Amino acid sequence: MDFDLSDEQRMLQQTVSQFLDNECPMAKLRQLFDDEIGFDPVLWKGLAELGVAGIHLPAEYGGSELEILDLAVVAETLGAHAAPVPFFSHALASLAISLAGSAEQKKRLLPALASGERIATIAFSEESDGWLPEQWTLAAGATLHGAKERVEAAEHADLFVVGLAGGKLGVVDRSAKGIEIQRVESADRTRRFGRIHFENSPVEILAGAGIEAARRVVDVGLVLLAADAFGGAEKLVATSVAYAKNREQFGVIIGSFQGLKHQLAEMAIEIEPSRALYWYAAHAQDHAPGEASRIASIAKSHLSERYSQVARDATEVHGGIGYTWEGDTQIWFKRAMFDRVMLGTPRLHKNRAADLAGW
Amino acid sequence: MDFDLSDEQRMLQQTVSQFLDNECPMAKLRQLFDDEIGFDPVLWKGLAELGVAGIHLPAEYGGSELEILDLAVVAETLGAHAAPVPFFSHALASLAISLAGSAEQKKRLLPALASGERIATIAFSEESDGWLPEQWTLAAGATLHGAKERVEAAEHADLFVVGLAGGKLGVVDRSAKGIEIQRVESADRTRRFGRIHFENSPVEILAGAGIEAARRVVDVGLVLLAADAFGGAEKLVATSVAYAKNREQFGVIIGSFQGLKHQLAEMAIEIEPSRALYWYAAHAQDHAPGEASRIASIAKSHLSERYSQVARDATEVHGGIGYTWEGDTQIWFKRAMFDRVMLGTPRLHKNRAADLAGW
Amino acid sequence: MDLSYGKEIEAFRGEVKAFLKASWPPTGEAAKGSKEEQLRRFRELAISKGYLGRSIPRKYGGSEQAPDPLKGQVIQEEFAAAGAPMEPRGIGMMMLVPTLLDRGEEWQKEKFVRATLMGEIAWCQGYSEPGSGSDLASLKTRGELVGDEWVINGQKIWTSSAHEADFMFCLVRTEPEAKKHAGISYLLIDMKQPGIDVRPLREMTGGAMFNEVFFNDVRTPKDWIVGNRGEGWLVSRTTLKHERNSIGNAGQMTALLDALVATAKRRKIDGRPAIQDPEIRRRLVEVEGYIRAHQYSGFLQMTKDLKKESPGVMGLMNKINSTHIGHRIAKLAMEILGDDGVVAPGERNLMGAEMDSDSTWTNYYMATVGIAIAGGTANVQRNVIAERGLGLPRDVAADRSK
Amino acid sequence: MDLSYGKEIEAFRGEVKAFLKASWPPTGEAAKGSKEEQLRRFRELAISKGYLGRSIPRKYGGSEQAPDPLKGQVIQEEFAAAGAPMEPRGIGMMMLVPTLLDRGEEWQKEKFVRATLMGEIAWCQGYSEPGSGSDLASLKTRGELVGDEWVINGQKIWTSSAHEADFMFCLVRTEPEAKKHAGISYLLIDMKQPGIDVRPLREMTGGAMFNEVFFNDVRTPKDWIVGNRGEGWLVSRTTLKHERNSIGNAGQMTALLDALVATAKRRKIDGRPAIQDPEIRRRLVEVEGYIRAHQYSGFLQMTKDLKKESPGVMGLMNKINSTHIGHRIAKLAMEILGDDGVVAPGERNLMGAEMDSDSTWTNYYMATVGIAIAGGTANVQRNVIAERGLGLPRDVAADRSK
Repeated sequence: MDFDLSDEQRMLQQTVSQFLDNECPMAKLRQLFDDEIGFDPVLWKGLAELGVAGIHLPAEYGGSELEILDLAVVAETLGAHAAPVPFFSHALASLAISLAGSAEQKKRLLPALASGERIATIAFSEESDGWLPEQWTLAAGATLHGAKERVEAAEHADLFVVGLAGGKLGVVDRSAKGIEIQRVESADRTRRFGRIHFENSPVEILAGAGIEAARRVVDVGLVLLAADAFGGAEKLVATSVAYAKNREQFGVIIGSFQGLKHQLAEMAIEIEPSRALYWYAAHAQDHAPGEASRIASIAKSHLSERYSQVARDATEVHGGIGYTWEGDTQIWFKRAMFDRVMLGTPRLHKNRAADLAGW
Repeated sequence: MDFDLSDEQRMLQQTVSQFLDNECPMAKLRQLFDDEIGFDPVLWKGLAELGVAGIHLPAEYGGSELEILDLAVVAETLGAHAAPVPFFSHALASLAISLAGSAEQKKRLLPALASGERIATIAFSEESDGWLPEQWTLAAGATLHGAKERVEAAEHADLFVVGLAGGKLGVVDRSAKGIEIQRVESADRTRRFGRIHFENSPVEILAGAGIEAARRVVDVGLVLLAADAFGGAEKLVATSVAYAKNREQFGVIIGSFQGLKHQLAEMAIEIEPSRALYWYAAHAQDHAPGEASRIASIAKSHLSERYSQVARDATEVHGGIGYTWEGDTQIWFKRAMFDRVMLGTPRLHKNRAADLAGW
Repeated sequence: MDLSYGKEIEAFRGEVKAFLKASWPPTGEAAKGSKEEQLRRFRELAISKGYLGRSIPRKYGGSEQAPDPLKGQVIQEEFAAAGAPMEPRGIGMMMLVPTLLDRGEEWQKEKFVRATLMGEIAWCQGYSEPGSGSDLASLKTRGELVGDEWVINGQKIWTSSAHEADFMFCLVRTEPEAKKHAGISYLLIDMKQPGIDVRPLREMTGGAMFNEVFFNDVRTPKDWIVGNRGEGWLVSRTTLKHERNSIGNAGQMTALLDALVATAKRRKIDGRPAIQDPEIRRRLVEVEGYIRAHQYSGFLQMTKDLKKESPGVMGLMNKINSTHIGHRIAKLAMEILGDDGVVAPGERNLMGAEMDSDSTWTNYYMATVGIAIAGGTANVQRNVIAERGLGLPRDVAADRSK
Repeated sequence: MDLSYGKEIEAFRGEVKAFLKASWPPTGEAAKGSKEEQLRRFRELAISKGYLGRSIPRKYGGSEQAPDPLKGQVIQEEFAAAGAPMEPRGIGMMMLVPTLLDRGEEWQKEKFVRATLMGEIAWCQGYSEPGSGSDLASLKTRGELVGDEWVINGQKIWTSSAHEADFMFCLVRTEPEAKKHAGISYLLIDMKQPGIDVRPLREMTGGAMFNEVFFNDVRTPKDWIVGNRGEGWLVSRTTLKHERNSIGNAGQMTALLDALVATAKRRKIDGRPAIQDPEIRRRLVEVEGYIRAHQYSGFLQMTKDLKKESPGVMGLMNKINSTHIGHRIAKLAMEILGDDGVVAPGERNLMGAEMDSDSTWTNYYMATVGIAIAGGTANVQRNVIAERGLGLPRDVAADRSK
């Protein structure tokens, strides 16, 4: 038994972490956070050069052909750094093409995605609660008419992988006609949202697989969100502990007040064990297909709820500064809001996990 | 505005409290708790002599004709003392007769109940979730066939007020034929349960009022349970604080550990404000009929949940001794279990309060 | 128990109503001149009737009424119903005036109290500093007596409305050799002078209710000090003599609950209005239980006030209790918002018209964390409840600061 | 990441399986004699194969195997599957034997280790006293050396199985002039002697797993001491050298969740099976999330063990984490029981056949409070996590005990 990361996975995390420390330090992160657009192509390109854009894609198209766990450990690291990059949506959109595309489509589309040269995103959600393939209603014809909500990186993506009625997947190019993108202000400014309207927009269907491909894309997405949540939550515990060790009040390091110590201990208890939960959920995507969907829903609902709460706790621990825009905590607080909603709220995924258990 | 108890109400509480201090000290309470039957007629008689059995009954039948708030403040005091007496069920059963009985029935039945000479109890619940008048199914004829569950003091009551289909109320005498009482072991040994089977048992219907009388009986019952819960919960906070002030560990009074202090403060915060909640709910029974049912459901669900949690917390504060049969905490812990279930769980009453709000 | 206000008070209510009907909004002669002049005339009239400035002596412009929480409550209710202005809101009336009345020099009272009451001057508070939090003893802003003036250097934070204030009441370290609390004085500072730099402090919601204030050789006259040198900490703790209003906060909570119910009717969950979802319904009732307890507990405290009895431990837990309730409301709101629980926070319009919009709720979801922090963290309050309320011993770590 | 046990271990599993198939239950020659004889023969055989007594040297009756958590896990799994007995359960194997091996005299090891391993003698633990709780430094039971014997007087509490034990390992104050920890010695006591009074200690559930033990001039030989005089506290903290089994506890939790699901299928809420109620379903998933995290965290810790790496802060939180999960399960069970949430608690048969009966759940509802208390309160654990796990400073109050 070896329930741990491999040396390669650790190195991957370390490489990404070091890159972000260097290329996206706090000042840079804040700048992008405050920026109107919030996207830095150079930062994305640098990350892509580390191979991050194609971890999970077949080697023949320039990917590393690694497992979902490899993708997830990168998501954890990006979560810890609150990295303002469209990694999540790009990974899912490219995964969708590699799962459901024809040989020709893969050959044509994947290389530029694996290298990160082009950015793809997913457009799944419609009205409320519309994240799951069974819920998609946008009609799949030669052209699309309708709208998709909560599309991450809508403004800087080159390609949209669109969820269609019957759990089908389609690809729409940014340059296609009839596309209108509306910016949607959301709390998390490290991952921006847009609304996409399609008006007679040509779409190519990914006909190589059925609804199970779309389900797998969603399941992998849930794992990546769980991993992001773990990375962010653990970071908040760490920064809260560090703050408590440094800050003095009443002439005493506040971290020596038992009341605060116990709160910090409880924060750690809520978060720490779930590292193994997201690992297992990621592992299951490749090695335990029978439970892959269910454990993905459990991991996402569990971790996004823990992250949301620990973000509130961490803000309180940081006192006044935690509540300011200038403070760092708020950036993770808002990422927790994104992770909670993206691909469906904890409620939706608890319902799904109960259904999948046959209860 | 005078949102406070009157001097008379305070005195009533004090009188009952002193009586219980004298006549039912801890040793006596424990003896009754451990006893097979758990009922002491002398203790009941003593309480009745203070007027407790007829507080709410008309003066012409020997009662004090006071308000529900007066009844409730006594319930609080009994809750604080964990008094092993059938006050609750007796109050409701006699209230039912005074609300729904004919003049003849009241004249015949109430005097002995107001004096406490005879004990009455309510038999409402049938299968699960059968506490509300709308839920009763036992057919109202000249005789009864069927069973009632969770009847407090079933073994030592002289009279049963039975909830019947359509929200009717009937009275069955203990001596009537076809009655079989089965003892049901329940956690709370200060208020024992029985199951009553009726086989052709003669019943007299209380025909003086419709379903609204039954509803009022239930509402008043909810208030009394809320009051009992407040009394018990506040007592547990007080004993926990007292324990923390006396007990030493690691050479320090444990009440000076900030971790424990904050837990005790939180326990107090959970409980203390709801004294006013149960007061208002009691007051509303006589003075705000429009909101009486709803606030009764809110008070009962709120306080029985707070009581249940504070009972767990208090047990932990008391350490090992809290978990023993010899420790006192467990007696209140189990009363909290009774208060939570009696007349319907918090879930039932939250549903009811939402319905009554027209949501 | 009697939840009516009683005959006497209801008669008083009648008087207030009649007064307001006649006087607000101003008509005829009273409606002449600018808005400010009308407002000033109205306030003077209301003071002359004993409705405003009740705790302030006549000689400083008040109406000097015997404290009466019920009358205070009735005045508040009726003025609110008529949309009539009361005393100016803000920290000046709430904190500076009671402090001056208790500890100020005669000339200070004369100069500042009436003008504050009439809304002619506005105040901001200079207590918190970066890194000082609940621990005022660690303040670093220095004041040095140079000739007839204090020369002040340093920085204050969490100063609300500093950009609109005319003056600041401020805690400044004037006795560098004295330890902690003992070296602090309570100074009054004119905000309209060079050397003062007010910068907005942006909150995580995007709003900016607060400021940072930088002092660079800021000057204030030697006698603009309240109390003696080094007594500032004591002076700042002067008990508020205001007629207490324990009910106000619960009223806000009730309004929030109403807004949440409205939101639950508007939003859908699982394809039907959220208000029809059994779990949401139960959670709404659960929150309502807490709010009702808080609200009636306010009735009880007002009654204790009326009887001049102590509210006991209950009186110490209002703030943390409403913080807890705020957290509960915020989390339930997120549940109801569902997929829109990540919309950008909107304007801080929690009591206004758009109270039930999605972005107001994400705002509230963040603001409730801020509320927990403002004015002393929850842990300090827990300690106060444990020690002063429950009589538990002081903890050793906290004792060190003595 | 590889969740299989690997070829070598699976081969080992094959061996164990084959051994068990051949040896349990005993047949032919091995099945002769009393149950006790059969058991003894089986254990001896299993020891000779290296399956039992793995951490115990051969000369004291063990099989002296290199520590291997995976093999340990496989042995446990296969013995459990075959219903075969392992080492005797209880505190003797768990605590006394590792302590003796580490700190005992040669004659002590010879006399006690083999007999304990073979189940010939049973032990109970004498640490807690009324009023001592987590604070062993405050122990009051006295031992006085009179001639060649210790004469012991005092009282122990929370002693499980004291009525069945042959011996007790016990912390006794032998150096009255020394302070706190320094005055305590670790003595072994024969329980079958006059002066020992064992009384059952009834729990709030009605069960009696524990005892109080009273000593009245109880005697034990001078050399039945482990370690030196006054070193008892240190000796009692000897690290357990057992092969760790982090997975076991999560397995129990999973079994509890299964039982709770079964209960939810059996019980009705609002007229339909509770398992169909959306809120109950979600709460079951929520609890499952915590259990899964705990379970996989156990995998990770076992892996760290195999690699001889530290599990870090995670290793310190298993106990409080499972306590929290227990509370969650207990409260959810009460919700599912509905109107029967007040039935008298039943037998403590949580892992047995009637695991999903109503009275077992009310039992569990109480037992989970007891679990929180047993072996150090949650607050002590929080301190350990904060200080040793997160590196926060010691709090001042706790420092006082130094």
